[in-house]
Amino acid sequence: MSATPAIELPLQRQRATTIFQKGSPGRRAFVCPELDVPAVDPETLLPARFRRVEPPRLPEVSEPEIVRHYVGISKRNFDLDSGFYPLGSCTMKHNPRLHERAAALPGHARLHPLQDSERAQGALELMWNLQGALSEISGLPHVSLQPSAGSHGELAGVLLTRAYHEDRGETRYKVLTPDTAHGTNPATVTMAGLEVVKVATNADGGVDVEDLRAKADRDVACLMLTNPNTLGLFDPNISEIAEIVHGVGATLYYDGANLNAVMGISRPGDMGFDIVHFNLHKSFTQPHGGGGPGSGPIAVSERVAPYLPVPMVVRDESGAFDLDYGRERSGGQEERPGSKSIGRLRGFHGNYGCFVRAYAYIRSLGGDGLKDASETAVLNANYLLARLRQKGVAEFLPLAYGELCMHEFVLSGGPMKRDLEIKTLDLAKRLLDHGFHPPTVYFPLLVEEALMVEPTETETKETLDAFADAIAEILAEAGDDPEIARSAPYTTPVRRLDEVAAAKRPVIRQALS
Amino acid sequence: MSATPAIELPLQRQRATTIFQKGSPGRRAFVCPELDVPAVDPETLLPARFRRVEPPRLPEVSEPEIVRHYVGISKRNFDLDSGFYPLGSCTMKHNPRLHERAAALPGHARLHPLQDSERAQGALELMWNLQGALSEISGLPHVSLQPSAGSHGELAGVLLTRAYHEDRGETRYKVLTPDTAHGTNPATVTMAGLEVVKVATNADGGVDVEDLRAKADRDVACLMLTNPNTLGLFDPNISEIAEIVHGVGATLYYDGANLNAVMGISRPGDMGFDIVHFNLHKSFTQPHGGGGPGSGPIAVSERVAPYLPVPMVVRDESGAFDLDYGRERSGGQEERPGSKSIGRLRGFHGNYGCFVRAYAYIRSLGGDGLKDASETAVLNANYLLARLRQKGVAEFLPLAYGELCMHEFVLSGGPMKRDLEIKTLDLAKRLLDHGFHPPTVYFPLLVEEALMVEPTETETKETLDAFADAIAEILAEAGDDPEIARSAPYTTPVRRLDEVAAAKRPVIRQALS
Amino acid sequence: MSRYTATTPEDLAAMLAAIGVGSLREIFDRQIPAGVRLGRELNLPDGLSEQDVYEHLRALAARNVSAEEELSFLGAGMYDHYVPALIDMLMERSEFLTPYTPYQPEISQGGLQVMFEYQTAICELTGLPVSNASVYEGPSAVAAAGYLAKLHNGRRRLVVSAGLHPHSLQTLRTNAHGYGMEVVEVPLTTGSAGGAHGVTDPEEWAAAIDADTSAAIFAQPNFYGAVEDAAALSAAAKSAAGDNARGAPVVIAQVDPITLGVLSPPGDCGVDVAVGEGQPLGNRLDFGGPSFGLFAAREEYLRRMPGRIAGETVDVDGRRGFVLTLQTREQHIRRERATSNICTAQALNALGGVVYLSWLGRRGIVELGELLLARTHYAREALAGIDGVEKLHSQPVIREFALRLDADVAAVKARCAAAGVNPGVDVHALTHRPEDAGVLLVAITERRSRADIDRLTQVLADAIAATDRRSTGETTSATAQPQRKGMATEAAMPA
Amino acid sequence: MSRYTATTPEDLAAMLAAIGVGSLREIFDRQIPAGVRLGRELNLPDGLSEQDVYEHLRALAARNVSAEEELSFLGAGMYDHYVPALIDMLMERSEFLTPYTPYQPEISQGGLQVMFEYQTAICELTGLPVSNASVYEGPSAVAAAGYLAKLHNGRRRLVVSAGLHPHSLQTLRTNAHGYGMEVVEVPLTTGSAGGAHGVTDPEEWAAAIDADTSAAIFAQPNFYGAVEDAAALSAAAKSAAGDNARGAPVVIAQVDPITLGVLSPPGDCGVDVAVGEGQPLGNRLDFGGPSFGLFAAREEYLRRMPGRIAGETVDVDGRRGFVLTLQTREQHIRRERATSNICTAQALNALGGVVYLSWLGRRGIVELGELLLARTHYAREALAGIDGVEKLHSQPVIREFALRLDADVAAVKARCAAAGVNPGVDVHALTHRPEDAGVLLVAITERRSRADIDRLTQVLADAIAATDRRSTGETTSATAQPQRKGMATEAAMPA
Ligand SMILES: Cc1ncc(COP(=O)(O)O)c(C=O)c1O
Ligand SMILES: Cc1ncc(COP(=O)(O)O)c(C=O)c1O
Repeated sequence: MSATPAIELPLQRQRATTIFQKGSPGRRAFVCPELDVPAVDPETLLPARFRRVEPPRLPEVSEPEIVRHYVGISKRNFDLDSGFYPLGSCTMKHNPRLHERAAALPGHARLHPLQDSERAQGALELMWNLQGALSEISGLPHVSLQPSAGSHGELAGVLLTRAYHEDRGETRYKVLTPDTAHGTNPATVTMAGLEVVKVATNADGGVDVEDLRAKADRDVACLMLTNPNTLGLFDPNISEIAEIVHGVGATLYYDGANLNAVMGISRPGDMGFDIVHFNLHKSFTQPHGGGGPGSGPIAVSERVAPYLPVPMVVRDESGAFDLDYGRERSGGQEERPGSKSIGRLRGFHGNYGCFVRAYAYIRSLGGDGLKDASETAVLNANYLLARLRQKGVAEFLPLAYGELCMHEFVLSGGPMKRDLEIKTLDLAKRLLDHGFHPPTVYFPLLVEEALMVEPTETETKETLDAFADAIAEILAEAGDDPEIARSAPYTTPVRRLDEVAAAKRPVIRQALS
Repeated sequence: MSATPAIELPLQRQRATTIFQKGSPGRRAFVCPELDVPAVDPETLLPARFRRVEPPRLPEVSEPEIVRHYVGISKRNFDLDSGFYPLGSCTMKHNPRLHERAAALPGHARLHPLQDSERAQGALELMWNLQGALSEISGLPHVSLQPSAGSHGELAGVLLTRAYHEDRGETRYKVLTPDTAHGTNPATVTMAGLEVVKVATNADGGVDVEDLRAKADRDVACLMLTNPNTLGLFDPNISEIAEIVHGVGATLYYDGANLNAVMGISRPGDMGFDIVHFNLHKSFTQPHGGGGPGSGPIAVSERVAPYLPVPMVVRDESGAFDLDYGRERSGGQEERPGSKSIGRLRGFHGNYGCFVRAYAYIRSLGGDGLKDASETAVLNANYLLARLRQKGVAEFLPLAYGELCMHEFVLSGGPMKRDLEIKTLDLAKRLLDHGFHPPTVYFPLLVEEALMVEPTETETKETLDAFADAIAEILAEAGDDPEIARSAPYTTPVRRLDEVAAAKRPVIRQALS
Repeated sequence: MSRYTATTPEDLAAMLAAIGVGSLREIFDRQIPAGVRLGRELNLPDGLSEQDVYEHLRALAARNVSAEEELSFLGAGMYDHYVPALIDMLMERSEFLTPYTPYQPEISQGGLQVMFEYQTAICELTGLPVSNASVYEGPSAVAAAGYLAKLHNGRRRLVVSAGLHPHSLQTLRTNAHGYGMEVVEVPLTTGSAGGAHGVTDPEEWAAAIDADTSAAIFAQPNFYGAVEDAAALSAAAKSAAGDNARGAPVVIAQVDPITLGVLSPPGDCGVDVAVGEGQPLGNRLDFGGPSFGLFAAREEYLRRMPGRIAGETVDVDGRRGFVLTLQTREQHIRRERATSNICTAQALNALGGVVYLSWLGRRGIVELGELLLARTHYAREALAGIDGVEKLHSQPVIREFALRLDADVAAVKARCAAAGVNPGVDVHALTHRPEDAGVLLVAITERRSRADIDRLTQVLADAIAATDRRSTGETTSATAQPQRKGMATEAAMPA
Repeated sequence: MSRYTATTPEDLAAMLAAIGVGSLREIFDRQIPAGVRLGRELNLPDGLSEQDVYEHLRALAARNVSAEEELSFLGAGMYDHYVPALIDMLMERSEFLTPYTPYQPEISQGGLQVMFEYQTAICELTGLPVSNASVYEGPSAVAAAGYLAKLHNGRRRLVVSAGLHPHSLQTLRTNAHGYGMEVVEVPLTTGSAGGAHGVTDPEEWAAAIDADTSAAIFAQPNFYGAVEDAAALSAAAKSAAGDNARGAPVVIAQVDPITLGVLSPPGDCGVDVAVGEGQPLGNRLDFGGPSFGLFAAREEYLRRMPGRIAGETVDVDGRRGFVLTLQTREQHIRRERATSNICTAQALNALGGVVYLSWLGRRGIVELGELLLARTHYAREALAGIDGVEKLHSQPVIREFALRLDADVAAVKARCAAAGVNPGVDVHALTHRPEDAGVLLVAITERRSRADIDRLTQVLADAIAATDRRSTGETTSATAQPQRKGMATEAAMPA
């Protein structure tokens, strides 16, 4: 009945325009506070030879323009508060706003990192308590909150390992990692000056113990493991693995990205790990912020504890907290006598704002609640897996390894690619039209056309059902016409983007006139 | 090339589901604080005959479900931070977030209204300062901040007028309002127990002075005027009008909805008005919240001041502030001897949270800045009007009255309806597809197919140009095919809604099982 | 260009050229007569930078003692309940914070659906089938209900229980003068009367209601914290009017929504119109506003309701949607014959309300009510155990109760304040009723723990012990030990 | 069900049935060997209600003295600049706050565009053509730059000015051990040397740089607030390496972005890689993090940059869009051959940064810089006028400067604290350099007015007057008048 003009979706119609392309010369949002001190000759303040000649070509925009611009582009993002985000290995669990409120209290948010300890007792106590909780959760006695994210924690861990061996007069140069390892593991090893040696994965998706045994020699400094691993599988041979590694005097490193599977259920320290990093932005729900901030504390066993970074939070008998710089190297000088610390990894004490949130989370859930979170995460993953099977999805997207899973699972898109002629990428892009964030794709590398699904505990059964329906629908649609998925998405602010062109002639900033 | 499946817009695909339709029995977000006092027999606490039998069927949802639900439906709103909102008479100017930050400070936000005055000095000083600023802006000596919105201020004003006349032993029963008046004006008159008498509008869009003179008799209590009026025109005869009204002993009421045109330029008090209401949520940028909160302080001349509502903020010689309940009637008892106050209009002291924002605004802009705001508002309106003329729009949408305008202008859609066969409503709906909020439509009533445009001062020239382009484009499109506009919108979360059906068999709550 | 504007000199030149004027001034000169132009600058302080405005507002805030800085038991209409963090986030979202009233439903489905959900929640809470989308706040909602009664039956008398909040009573009086109605107050029972104390006197209530009574209005719980026998008051009002051909008066109850998880809903008690202050539901104190007023009624009052009402409908393609409905009641359509003059209401605050109710949930509102009952009971007994303190009445209470102190309330409050405790509201200062001298109204929200209550008990006992007795004029030395009844053996009474 | 989960008993039953297990336990029993299972509950406090967690976190916050509660002149890497309110609003928007790294560009255009804009702003500020989308923070950015140098030229030595922030120096050392590189420190000029004092010693600098020098690193302004002659340092580094066939060392500058409105940008001073702490740009103090590290470089380093980089491209329909680009540098593709191990970076904080820079704008960043220069100059002169205080150096400073106190810094700070003033950072506690005993580093942001500075001057003068002199050991009585140099005629010097 009604006339329908050609419709371009509203968000597609708005072509991307950067803030630098908006505004007009002379516009401004900032009003400078008054110059309330005597004016002084500019040359006295800063001689001309140090001075900038042309002001930086920053935007010239009014405050309303800034608000419209950023609110506008925010709408071109999908986010966790808007829908299901089963991005494997990323633990996209609900971000409680209580944490934001607490972190924004001026006593936390406007506290200078160099405030005297006596007048930052609340912050130090919070850090102390968080360290204690992380120690209990990991089953390891010592904690440093300093690392800025998971991979920074890995770097700390490998440097600790190096320091440990060096202190014993050994120069071990190999670090073993399974081929399922996350990319940060091998990258870290190299940055820490060691060499990666890959360990094979067995038919069940765990570490190939024989291969490990073969490679575990006296040159091995460390084995880096994720458990459950990136296939979502708990390695049943973990005790044996630990024995082998410890047997050759190496350390065992736990990549904590998957801790959400085992909180209150099984502890890395009890499995034999020496070093664990936590991703507070995963297991402990620090919001991801579109790519950070994160926080990557480490917990360690006694033997590597002497090498921990400085400063450490300490408590004296009176119950007062302090920062112990005792093991810190001075200015640019030599190490202090007796210090075994690897030193600092960054400025100040770590991402305290993230500590506040993680600590609020731990206090909200308590021990029970953390366990419930992990149990529900595992329940949800297994249910979604089962539901996909019920929907007949397994035929095209079989589980790569095993029967059950922990908090996430990895499907192989190989059969789908062969039988339905759509790739994992196509499935992912078509999911966008259904309003879902796709799972992690093409990781881990050893699974063909991998699809790594992590629903997390904060999702409802209804959401899991709807997601399974969408996958089934897309596969059915591909059976009819694979081209639909291959050209998806259709309803997103932009459609498939030319990544090759972007990399070939990189344009990484707005051209300015 | 690429296959394109039938696309339903993402927001259209999501059918409206209320929070009551979500969740599952037993789900919850709230965790009750611990019962830390002795348990007592329920009957002792509250006998069964007073007790609720069945709990109210509130939603049973987890916290993540609540967040997703409300974030999700928020995306089904257009808002000022997302685009141009030239809603005439509503003054949709930028809402600075500084105001939200200031209002959220616990010293403001968590201050109980019955805190002892000595311990609420900051709040009282803020109210005092705001009163002073509003007095200066309006040119009237006394201010009450109590009314909750513009129409509440009107009610206060008409009740004050009644009290004023009654105190003089007169029972005047007529209130004059021009036929361009906002609906709240006549509605208020009736609620205050008086009768509306309409005054005609002259050919220039102002008050028909002869008609006024004819109707201004000793039964007239008040003339309620908006100036500039709802046509966006400043009445050039305002002084004569004031003389006529005062000549018969009536009061002159200023509907301050259009104050944004004249701040620092012309003051109602200087024009001869006795009572002014402010809309802090318009001229002073309290965010509208999708229909409130607002705040409608009134400023009055000496002669009506004795009747102002209680309590009043007062300051003693030492500079200490207090609330003067002196003129308040006691409990439910008789009036206090000597009190002439009309009494209270609401609980406590008014919408203090709005005062904080309005005060922050006034302090940010200063006297100069307020004037600049009004000047720019008028400039923007006149420019948009001129730009529409340049675009040839005036042929179909002529200015209803006059040549220039103040902060807003009213176009008539009559020629458009006749020549292009689309109504003002159609134009408005088609604007939605262009990403603009339409102007106010079908008001004021005396303009055929009225379109009332108020750009405000915080919009850029580029935005005004884009809006003019969109109007021109729609008119051109209608020239080709009027059906397109008649069936618009197409790209909104829902399309035209059946308002008649809604009113005929009203469904005003979710059916619950 | 000043704050928030964007007109560069180039913009200005181009704009003036398009308008066809030589200067900005000319636009004004051509429209505003010289005689009414302000020939000077506004006498206001100069504009400040953002940081300076913030510092100024912060300095003002610092001169207030908020519930963040003291242990506060203030209530009497607004309460320091915990506002969950997700409400702040939602209320601050541009999409909810910045739109106008939803005049264009196609792009306002978010706000309209919130109203629809809010209405549903209020109907559920009150047990009444009809709710609007909010009015300003509590006391003016009572006045608005009085106007509805006038429109409904055209009678002249409003019979009102003295248990109504004094602000409601005062607001009703102010408005009733406009409506041309008379307000008749019915006293509460006192200690000397038979039956329950501190509630609307049933005989006086019945006696006051006659054939010209437009509405009968009471509060549940009443201002002094007492739970009224709402069903009995409603029934009495209806029968008292006798076989009035035009029907019984409209029974109006002012309710406290947060009590309705445990308290029988007005719809089950024969109430026709329930109104109330919405602040306890997820809204901040804000020194008294903004909050929202709830307004619910029986079906027959639907077309006389004030304010916005969201209704469900479908779009041209059959999709479910929401619109503002029954607009022919409203001022912008009906003008002088509108059922109310209200235009801007409290949509954002009502959003806070419905989000709060969703957060509490079906079970939570009962659990919270039970917690309030238990802690309030504990507090009342503990405080009434102090020497010089007695309960004003012994009716059940939910989260607030009145005490009579045998000491000057202002003096006691000042002493408590020095100890960082605000023990409650000095009722006489609010009601100006002579019989309320010495009455303290104490509110216990879920933010007040047992430890907090124990601290109050201690501090209040100390303060009273240190204050002249009201009744006897006797003085207790400031160093005297606080007294608990039944503990007289432990310490000698001061002379 | 506990906090944030939603599995009702009915859900659980249905889910277990679908999985084909009898209980939740079974899922774990079948996967986790009994030997590594935790046979007990975690020894952590029980979960708390939202309000209780809030109260606990608030109580902890109350035991910190933030820049809200004292007059603070702390700096040394993080600064109490004013953060405009719109940044909070934007950073709290779900759409920016809650997504992961933008792995699906079609639904992440918001975040990707922010990165692209951020990169543009950083390039403009630094005068360098290439920027990534952020690294963790300042000191680790210096270390990351060292790694880039290693990848670039494979040499072993990192020559570093002692003017670098001590945390940067320490972080670089920690990392360099991993890189297999040596850190060589070049001292600053002191009072006894000729030329400018308090800057990187030009001779030592030139002497330290040899053919095996991978990078030459300095800070601008340096840790002690002194503006370095950046152009000279860069030129010296490049020529010092001589006719090294493999080219000059990479010149790396740690810059303070907020100074770059007035200070010559690194790109104009021959710097190859500019890194720095981004906190001054619209990020809160947060007791030291999270903030962001900026990282910009010349074109030739593009493919060796660490971290995410957003690039522009088009979609299949030709629409402009953004993607993460040059991913072959990164760990998830290149693994052990990646240019860095960084994965999660600081996207949200970088958003704060670019919004701040847009808010300041082209003119504002210069105006702010000028204001900082003027107030800092005023403060430095005023403080250096106190008896017992002298400038550590006389180089130009932007918004921070070092003083040498003739008194124990800790004791002076304690006295100032009692007056509600935090006069600055005790440098020796940070550097542990013996020569830094008595050195106070004072930061002046735009939030510190002249009146604030005057108050600091008074309080510091009082505190020093009341403290034992470091150099002479002489004691001044606590009641002695504060002394200003040149004011000796007004008051007799204390004995
Ligand atoms: C298994 C695994 N390890 C390590 C990391 C790196 O953590 P981050 O991003 O915090 O550096 C990730 C992040 O995706 C991961 O999934
Ligand atoms: C001219 C005019 N008068 C009065 C009002 C009523 O103001 P409020 O909505 O604040 O009650 C309005 C609001 O739209 C208006 O435009």
